[in-house]
Amino acid sequence: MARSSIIDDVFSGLQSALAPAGPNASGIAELSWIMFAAAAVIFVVVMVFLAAAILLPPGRRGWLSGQGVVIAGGIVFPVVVLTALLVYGLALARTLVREDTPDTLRIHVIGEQFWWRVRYEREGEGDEIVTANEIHVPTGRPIRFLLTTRDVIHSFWIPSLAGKLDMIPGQTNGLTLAVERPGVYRGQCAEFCGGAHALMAFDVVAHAPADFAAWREAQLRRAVEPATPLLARGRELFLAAGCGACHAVRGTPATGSIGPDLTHVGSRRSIAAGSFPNNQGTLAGWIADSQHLKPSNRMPSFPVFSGEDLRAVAAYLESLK
Amino acid sequence: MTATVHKTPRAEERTGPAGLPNPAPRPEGEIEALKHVWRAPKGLNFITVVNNTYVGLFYVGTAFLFFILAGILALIMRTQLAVPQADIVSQGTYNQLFTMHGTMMMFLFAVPAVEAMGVYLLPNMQAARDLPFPRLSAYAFWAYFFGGLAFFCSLLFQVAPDTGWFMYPPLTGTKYSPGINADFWLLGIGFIEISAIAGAIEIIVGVLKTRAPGMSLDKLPVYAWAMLVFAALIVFAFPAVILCTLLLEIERAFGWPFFIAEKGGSAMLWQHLFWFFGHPEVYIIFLPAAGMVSMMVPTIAQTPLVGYRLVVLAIVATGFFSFGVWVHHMFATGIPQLSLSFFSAASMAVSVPSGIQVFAWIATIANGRLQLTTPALFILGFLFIFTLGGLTGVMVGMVPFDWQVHDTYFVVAHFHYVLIGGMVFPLFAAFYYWTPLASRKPLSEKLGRWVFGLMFVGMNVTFFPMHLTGLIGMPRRVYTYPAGLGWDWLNMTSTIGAFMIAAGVALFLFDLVRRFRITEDNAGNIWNAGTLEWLPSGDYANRSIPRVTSREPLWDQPHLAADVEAGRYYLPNAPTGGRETIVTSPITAEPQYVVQMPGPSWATVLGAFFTAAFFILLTVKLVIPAIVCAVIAVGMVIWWLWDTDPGPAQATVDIGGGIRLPTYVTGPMSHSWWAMVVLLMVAGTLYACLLFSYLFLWTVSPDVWPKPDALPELPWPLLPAVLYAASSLAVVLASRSLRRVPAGGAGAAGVWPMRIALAAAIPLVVAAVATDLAAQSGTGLQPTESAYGAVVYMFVSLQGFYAVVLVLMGVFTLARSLAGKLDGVRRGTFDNTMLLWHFAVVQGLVGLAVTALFPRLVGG
Amino acid sequence: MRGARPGFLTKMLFLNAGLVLWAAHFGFVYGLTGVVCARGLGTAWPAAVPFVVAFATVVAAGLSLVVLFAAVLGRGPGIAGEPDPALRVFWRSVTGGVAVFGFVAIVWSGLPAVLIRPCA
Amino acid sequence: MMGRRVRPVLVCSMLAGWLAGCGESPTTDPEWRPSTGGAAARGRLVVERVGCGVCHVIPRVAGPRGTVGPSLAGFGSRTFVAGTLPNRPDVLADFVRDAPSLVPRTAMPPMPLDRDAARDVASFLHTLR
Repeated sequence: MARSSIIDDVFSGLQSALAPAGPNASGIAELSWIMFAAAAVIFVVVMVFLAAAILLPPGRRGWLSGQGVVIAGGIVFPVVVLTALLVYGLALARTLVREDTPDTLRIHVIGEQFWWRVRYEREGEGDEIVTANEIHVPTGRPIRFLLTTRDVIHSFWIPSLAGKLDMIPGQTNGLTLAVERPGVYRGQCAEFCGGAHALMAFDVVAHAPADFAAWREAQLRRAVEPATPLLARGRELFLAAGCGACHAVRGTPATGSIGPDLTHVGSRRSIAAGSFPNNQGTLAGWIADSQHLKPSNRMPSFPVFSGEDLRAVAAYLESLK
Repeated sequence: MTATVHKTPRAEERTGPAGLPNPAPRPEGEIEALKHVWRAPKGLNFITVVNNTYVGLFYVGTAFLFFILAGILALIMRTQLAVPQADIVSQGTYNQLFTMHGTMMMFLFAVPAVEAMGVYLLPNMQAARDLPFPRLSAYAFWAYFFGGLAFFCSLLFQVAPDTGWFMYPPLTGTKYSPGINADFWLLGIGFIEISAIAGAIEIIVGVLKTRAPGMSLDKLPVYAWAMLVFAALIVFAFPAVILCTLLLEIERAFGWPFFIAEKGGSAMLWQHLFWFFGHPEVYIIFLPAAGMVSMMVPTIAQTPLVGYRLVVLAIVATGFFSFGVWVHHMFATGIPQLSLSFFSAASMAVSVPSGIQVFAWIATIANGRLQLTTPALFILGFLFIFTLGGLTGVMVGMVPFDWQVHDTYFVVAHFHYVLIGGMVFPLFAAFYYWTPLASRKPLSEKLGRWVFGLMFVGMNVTFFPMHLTGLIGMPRRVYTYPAGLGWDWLNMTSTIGAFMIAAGVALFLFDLVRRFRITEDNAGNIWNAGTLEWLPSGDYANRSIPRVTSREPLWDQPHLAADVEAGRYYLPNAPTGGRETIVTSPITAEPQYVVQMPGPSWATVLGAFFTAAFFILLTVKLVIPAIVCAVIAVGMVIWWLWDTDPGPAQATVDIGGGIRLPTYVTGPMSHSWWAMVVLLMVAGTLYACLLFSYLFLWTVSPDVWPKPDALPELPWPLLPAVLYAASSLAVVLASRSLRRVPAGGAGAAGVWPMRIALAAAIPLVVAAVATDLAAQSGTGLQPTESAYGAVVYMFVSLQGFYAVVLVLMGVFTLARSLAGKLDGVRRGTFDNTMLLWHFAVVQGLVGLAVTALFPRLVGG
Repeated sequence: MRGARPGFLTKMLFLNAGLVLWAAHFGFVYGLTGVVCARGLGTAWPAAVPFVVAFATVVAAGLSLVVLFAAVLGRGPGIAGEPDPALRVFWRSVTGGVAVFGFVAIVWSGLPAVLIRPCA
Repeated sequence: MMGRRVRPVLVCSMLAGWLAGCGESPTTDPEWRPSTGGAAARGRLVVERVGCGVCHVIPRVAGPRGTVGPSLAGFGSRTFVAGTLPNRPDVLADFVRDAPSLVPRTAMPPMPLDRDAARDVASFLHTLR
């Protein structure tokens, strides 16, 4: 509950490029710090020159007043520094683009207005996994994201893990990264994609390899059966209201593919692409009034349910762990 | 009439009136005649004024108005972002606010403001009486004025564009933006771009052709160099954005899929074209400001600029390199590494010239003695802010770093440092510095310190924290953000800073209202500057046009002001009885002829009004009224042009010093020929961009390119080619026979061969386009079916547009012949028509060759 | 404007020659890699890209040095035969400076070819 | 499932609340005293964390401003909760944890709050005047 300090915000922020948790982000953070330090030194030197030009007595600033200083400071120095920086930057860039290896985990992320569809390629005998707005990954293993879009341009960005890469119609962009330690890393759409662009976030949850296997196992299962009459009624209402036209709940007649797959929606940390916490209350509010909460998103508000029915649907969804 | 502050020279320093071109005292009544010719219209007619000093001030004022309006939008946004999850404005409104803020600051403030300063300052700095095309600058201003206001008003009706100032498709296509918001941007801004190009042509010809005699390029004020390169950048950069706005508007209106991936189009095509304009745009804004700084620094240090040649070199180099960095905005789009690296290298290169300039200013300050006036403060603030912005600019040029900070508040911070530091601070310095030229009283030095202090501190408080906001994850263009990510206090700080800037600007406005009064008895050279704009002047500019022998003539020729004012230099009168100035050679500035210039006319104001009305009515889909306005606008332009090819008033006139100059020339020496050539460079660049689009779309979607057997059969493309060639030949014949028409001999029978040949050329060029169209549609190709169809029909449509213009110009030229205003000497109108004609024909032939041969080459 | 003396266009082109060379080099290497990578022209082509880029870099950088030496030696349009000494010095130094800039920028553009794999 | 488990407890506490309400003042039990101190401040953070704003407009709370349920502006001055229950801290604390158990036809679902958090929320809501 204690207020986080400025230092915490920067170095352990959920969405901070300066709190790297993988080799891509670390490499860039290192480059950043080197450039910040160099820039600070250069800036101070230029300002000192300027101050000297104004403040030194006329007899003692002659060395600053000729063409020589313009050539030295304006041409020679920058050319030397920038050549070094360019070589360093190119060498770094080279290490950040990697080929697939046999143990690379391939995950397709499809940007949609205004959420993320996530699809894991099948591995071994397992099926592919479809989920939304939350990407679970193992630590210590290369992960290749294959980025596409279903509508407009989005940009996939998890600052603690890597730089951003756009999702552009008609092309597939590949981003390979790795995560060093378990944790939750927040990502967000970085290219303006229309009305609710500000509300298009997601979480990356990194697990130790064993935990990831367990998560994967759980995700492969079909949706749980309702355990109480309330939940059963919720499922009935969910199907009757036509939610299945857009959403899939594997193991039920709901097989829509326009909106997020809800088979395990209750297990996710948030709803509406990282916009709200996930619980029965927020689910109910979202169903009843999604257009007010996230204007111009593609899901219509459903103000049709009675209070009890709304609760039942929300409870059913929350039970889909 | 002005109190120039320079010491009275000792007698031996003076060359003496005997060495000057004209004797004094001047004849009785000469000054009155000069005043009469150049007077500004009175009453309501005042708005038809074309003198650069008035149009320039209107222009600066309007640009400043848009600065304030766009600034208010920024304040609303900063208020919304002060705390997480605020709801001061809705999501939809916020999206309109940031789009309008960016668009207005770029297109309605920054570019017009620097262009406006150019219109105001350049003729004075070069001691010309006006820019060479006064009506064109008036038209450009009024078009911008009406168009800009109408564009801003879209915000009041909640139909303002809401997709960001760079308008990326497919978000801006009809599928995802069905309303008219995007159309407002495309038509409104497309139109203002045309106004900017008009201004650029004016400035290029003005700098190269209307300088004081003796002001060879090595003595050209740095500001004029900067404006020359600025205008060249507009010529080569703006066509790209005109083309992409045109393509997108055509896609939206008629469904031609240039940017739709499913049909072979590409969203990346937009990004290439937009940023090919968009990055030079930054330097289009910065170079004129840097040029102004290079004028002000020597004055405030009271010593010539150190490293003049290096600074010119830096300006030229910036101009070139700025075209090699456009992909710098597309580092995160998945373009292969090696390609990105070329742009990374160019981004390094473009930063070097800025370093040269910064050190040249520091050296100048060290060489002289800085007076800490308000302009000086703003320049020091500029050096501080711009240096920081330049350093972060090098950072974002590094590809991996840019992957993190692209589209975050870090780049928001970076470009505000560059633009506010690099342009707004120099502009405020310029306001303080040059106000004594226009106003009876200078602005308050006392308040100026407060204005500077508030703006400087506010600027840093607002934007410095944003570097960090971006690094810890905040993307730009979000109307809200969650608490708990560490962004809260940073945003609150930025908001506080924004209101400090606003307070500074408000204080400046207060001072402006209190002290700024336009009069002819202006405050004069209160800073003891060395350049020609500080010569005493009236509506006619300088009493006589000096011969220049150095870069700071007022310092090196102490009697210059007095001698100019006494009429001892060139052209102290109005020998043709109309407005005129001396046209000089482009490198050495030797006098070539005296150009007669048009005066005020309602045609410019009304033409601009109806042009703007046409675009706005088209946006709101009132097609019939739009067409009516277009016809009226064309009529106004014809009215305006009718008296701008006056022919020789008299064979030669004496400008003094034994120099007799012709009053009318045509061909490569004439200013109008130069303007036409520059216009053709604009048109050629536009065409090059279209060719690029064709090739780019092919690399993206070769599958929509036809097999050779689906193309028009080979004889088909030859027919339009022959017709094009024939029309050009007819124009050549017309030109030859026109040469044989004696001056004033328009009534003779000898004029008919010319008329017949020109009249024949018109149907030939129309037939060429028609047969080209028939050939393409004969294969069943539809423009809506694929990106290939769209781009091929775009080639044809562009030729159709040129055909319409050529018909208008051809008929106009014939009409002038019939009215007796065209002969072997007075043939400027014909020459311009001819230049455009040959250009359009060559372009048509290139288009035919590409569309007929390229698919056969690659589709075997 | 016309006649025996070089015209405005020639003089201006020579003044800017270093950067015109840079622009030509830049357009060539970017266009080449762009087309080769976008069209995936086999594996042989990308392997050839670094060589072609390096070759173009050497040629363009060499030409910019030629311009630089011409300027230093007082040769070339706008310099040789210019009667006004001040203008001559100006033209010479700007031509030379532009050539130096062109040289540096051309070399910088060539650097990636040896450090970065094409089409990755 | 959750409702079933907690219901007996709720009924008891509700009874206690009612009884207390019959007395002179609800302040006899110091545990239920409305607070403007730490509890209310914690409560505000809880409200933000669980997302009450998805359905309610709540002054001083960052987050969405939902219109599914009633605005909670001035809630501390209201007489009833959900139009039926007395607006007392103890009742309110139970209500925000499991509204259906108190008002069966309500649209407000049970919220994931433990007892302490619920009390904090109630304290916070009572500061809205």
